[in-house]
Amino acid sequence: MTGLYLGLSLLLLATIVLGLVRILRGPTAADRMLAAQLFGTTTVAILLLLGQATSNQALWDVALVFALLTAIAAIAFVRRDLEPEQNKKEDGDVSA
Amino acid sequence: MILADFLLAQPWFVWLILLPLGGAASTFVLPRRVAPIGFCCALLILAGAVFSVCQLAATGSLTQAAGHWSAPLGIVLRADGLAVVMLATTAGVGFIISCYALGYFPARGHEPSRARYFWPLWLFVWAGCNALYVSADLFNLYVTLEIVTLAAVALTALEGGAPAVGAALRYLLTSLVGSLTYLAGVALLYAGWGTVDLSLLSQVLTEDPLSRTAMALMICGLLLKSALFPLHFWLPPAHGKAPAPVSAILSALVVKTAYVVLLRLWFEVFASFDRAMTAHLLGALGSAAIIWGSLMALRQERLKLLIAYSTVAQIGYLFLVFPLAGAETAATVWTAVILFMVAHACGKAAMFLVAGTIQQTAGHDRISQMAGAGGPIGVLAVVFALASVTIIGLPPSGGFFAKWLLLNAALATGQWWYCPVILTGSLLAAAYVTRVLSWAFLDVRRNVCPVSSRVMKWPPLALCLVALLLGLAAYGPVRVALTGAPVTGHVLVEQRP
Amino acid sequence: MTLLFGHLIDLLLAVSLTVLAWRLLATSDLFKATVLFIAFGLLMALAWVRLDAPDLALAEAVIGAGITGVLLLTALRHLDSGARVARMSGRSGRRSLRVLLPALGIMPALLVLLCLSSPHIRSTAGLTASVIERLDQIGTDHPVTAVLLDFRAYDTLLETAVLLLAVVAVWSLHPVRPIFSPEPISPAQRGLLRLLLPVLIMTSLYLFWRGSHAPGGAFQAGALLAAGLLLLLLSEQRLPGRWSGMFLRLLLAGGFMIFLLVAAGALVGTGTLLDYPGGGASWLLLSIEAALSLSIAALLATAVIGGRPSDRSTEFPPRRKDPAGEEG
Amino acid sequence: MNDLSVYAAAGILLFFIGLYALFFRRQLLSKILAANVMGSGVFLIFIGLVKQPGQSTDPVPQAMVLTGIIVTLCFTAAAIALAIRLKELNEEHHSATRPEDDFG
Amino acid sequence: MFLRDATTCLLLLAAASFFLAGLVGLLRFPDVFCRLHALTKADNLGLGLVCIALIIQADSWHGAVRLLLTWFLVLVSGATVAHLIARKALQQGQTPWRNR
Repeated sequence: MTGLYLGLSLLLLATIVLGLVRILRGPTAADRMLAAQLFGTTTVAILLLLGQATSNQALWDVALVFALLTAIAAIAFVRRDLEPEQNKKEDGDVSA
Repeated sequence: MILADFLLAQPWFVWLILLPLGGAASTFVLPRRVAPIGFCCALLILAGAVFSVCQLAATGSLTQAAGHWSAPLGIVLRADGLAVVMLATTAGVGFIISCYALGYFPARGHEPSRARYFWPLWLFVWAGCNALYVSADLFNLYVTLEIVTLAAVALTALEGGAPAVGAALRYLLTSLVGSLTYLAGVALLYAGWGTVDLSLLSQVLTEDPLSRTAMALMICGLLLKSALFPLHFWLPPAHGKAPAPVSAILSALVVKTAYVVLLRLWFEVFASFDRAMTAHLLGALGSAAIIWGSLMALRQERLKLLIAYSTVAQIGYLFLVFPLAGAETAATVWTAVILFMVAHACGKAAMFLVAGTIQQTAGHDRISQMAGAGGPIGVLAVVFALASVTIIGLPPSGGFFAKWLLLNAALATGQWWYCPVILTGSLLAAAYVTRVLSWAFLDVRRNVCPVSSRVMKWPPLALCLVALLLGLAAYGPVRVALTGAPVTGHVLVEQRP
Repeated sequence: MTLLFGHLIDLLLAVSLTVLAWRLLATSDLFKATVLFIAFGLLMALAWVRLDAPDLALAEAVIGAGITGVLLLTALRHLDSGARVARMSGRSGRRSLRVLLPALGIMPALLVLLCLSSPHIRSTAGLTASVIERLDQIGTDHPVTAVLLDFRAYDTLLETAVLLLAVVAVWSLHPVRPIFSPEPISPAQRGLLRLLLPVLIMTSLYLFWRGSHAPGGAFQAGALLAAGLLLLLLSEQRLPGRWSGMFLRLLLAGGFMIFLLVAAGALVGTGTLLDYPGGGASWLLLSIEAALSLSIAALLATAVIGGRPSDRSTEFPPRRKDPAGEEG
Repeated sequence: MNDLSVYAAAGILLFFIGLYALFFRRQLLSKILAANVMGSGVFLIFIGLVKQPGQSTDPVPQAMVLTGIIVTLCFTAAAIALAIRLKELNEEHHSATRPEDDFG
Repeated sequence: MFLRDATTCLLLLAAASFFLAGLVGLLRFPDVFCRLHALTKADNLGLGLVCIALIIQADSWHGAVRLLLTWFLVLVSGATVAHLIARKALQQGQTPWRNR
């Protein structure tokens, strides 16, 4: 069973890594925020599975805390004010 | 009698940490009483420092394991000679700066918030410095360094203008890099040897690539924090733009905190390592700092920037210690560097305080337009000139004595090439100081507005007198400094052929 | 099989952390960087879990995903319009630093090799055994809590000082501005708040209570409470004017002051710093922890708001009056 | 060499990525994020090197890293407050002197 | 015993497929309103299946309650956040995608 839990965690982790593409690509801020939100859910699932695999109950507490806090970043996102998307100019990469 | 016994039995070096912390918290809670609370705190700390010196002279070395948990599990506090000298210096200089700040940040002025936040932040700096001097635990040293940095950054930004805030931000980010690099070294040491206690580490540490990497990381981080050339780029703006008492705090006390940690690492933790190359590198950088800092000071248009660059130069002298500490000269350079830190703290604080008074009287600190700014005051000119004596290193100042010892050590170890560097540094220092004195104090046109409050005139005088007379009364400080020092041997006052 | 999956998870986590850090620092779109940083926090929490450090995972979950997220998203409003002003004023030195580039490339590789090959790494036992051995002398049986509140309590005292100092530093900079948009709040958000908040407070109490014998404790509980305060703040709840003065300052400094008083009391009584009477009576530890939790919650939330309450007792933080208007 | 060393290796890389970005990025928020990434790197090195497979992690470095996380958070909050203040001051300055020249 | 493990296996595999579906939705759907479905439907269902699978394995009632509470919180947060993000996107002038 432990193998199955870990395997599924690995799979979920892989979906997070692939989902990063959405944050990188965007195109809108809402898309990025949404992807981050999705990662929160997936992370909760991974934590639950890892907790079961290692029979470490403390990880379920971590999952509970994540579940409580997944909303907070998104709420901060919608509550901040922002100029409309169109005005947000892409500054040239200034690292050069 | 019972009270006196009770007072003498107290571990004062621990109280010196708790007192300013308590003061900082109370000044934050009671913003309308900041000045009285802060000043009482400064007085108490001064008294505590005096007690600590007495206790050290009586007992040798003071240690305490916090919570009775000894190393490696717990944190050990240890007040040796270096720590106590620094505690006393910080207490003295800090007390004078506190007096000055009473006049500089008037509590009932039109901008009360600056006074309101100066005191808690300053007391936090003070607590952080004191905690740092007595800490014998690498991770605890990291936390104290962070307290000092964060409070010093906020103090720098207290001036309020965009240049000051920008300088503060750069200071913060640079220091953060420095402390994280230091922490990476601590992590490697803990992973390898399972302890972060200084004296335990010095016993178990073996020289191998891992410990050498840790040493390199920690030294790099601390160099960044103590602004050795070429990592000094953050210092002049921060020290030059801050309010005058803050500049004094930064230049006289804060810069030396990272250096004290470096001394502890070099002479205690990594003492058994073969570090000739590193020592020569540090010596070369120190020499470059002396020359470069002095030349830059010579070119500055603003008085406070000039003094800030002078600090860059003076930091260079501190790093000459590493190549000069040979087997028989270790005690000499140890004494020299401690005397130098004390003298520089007093002299530089006095200079910045005078610069602050001039800036308030004249309304600016442009050197070329400062003609007569010191004129009607007299005492300002005297203070600045006396403070310069120790910065240049003329007898009988503490600066002179320290440089003399350094020269002796250079000759004794056969590294004569450091002698011209030290002498050139002194000449350049004389040049930039004379430039200020000639503009500001000799060309007297008595047309500037009269001086501000009395507390901004007289306290700096005490500081520069201490710096000046340190060379004459060096025996006491030297004896205290050598108590429990990790070096052995004689102090070479005279160079034998 | 199990071992292989474990290895793969570790590898994937380590690689994606590195790539994520690289991408988030390479982009010039600050919003994107912020969201990537929140994702970075999630992965860090997973890494702590894999490293068997659930206390750190809890802290990272609350701080990385919750508090830092709000802090950065709130700050973005003031920082992301135009790179010019948000640029460091200095220009000197950066060009010359380019010569260090090769060094920056080689050093990590060297360091990795070194750490993996050093015979000292993991050959020392560390301090686990000596912590466990002494657990029955003190009033807690969770090793991390024991280290934080007893063996290295002095570090924790100074750390609390740093927290208070951060708020003093933030307050010294400027008076508070209105921080959120004035547009009306969705009723759904209010509903969510009504649902989440009680659970959040219960969870925080639960973490606090667990701290004495399992991962959790004052810091995590306080940080979770701070997240709750931020949720309230995001729903236009404010501290009334009469409480934003002395009361708020006492709340902020209270935990630190009580801790300091205990330290000073021990110094007077036993002559040793933080030497708890009776070898660390559990009620004493518990009351320090409780005060610390409350203070930490207030300190973290205040640091995120960023700015001191005004002297004329008004609400903290203030409302924005005019929806389209100026800030400040 | 064992399975958990990858975290230490990742920590070292994060440290240097952060260091690099801190020196060469110009936007303030990027610098602040870079410092945070550096911090995470150091903490990963700390625990990654100490953790021995099959045993519970040493609580002492865990407590130290917890302290480090909180200290870094404090620095982040202060740095962001400073950055916002700096931008405000620059805007005031520019709107006072050259209102037309507000585009970088 | 075998039945319990088999059920858990099946549920977990089902959960995996839902998470994968969510990922595909996140990556392939044309605009933010469509992608919100990935968040609210697929992933929350996947998490629910994981929770049920673990509840079957749980040996104490409070573990089960904690799992259910976690799922419930994620469900509620997900729904609310999806609504808030959609509202924000509409306010910012994005128009939902239509298949013409």
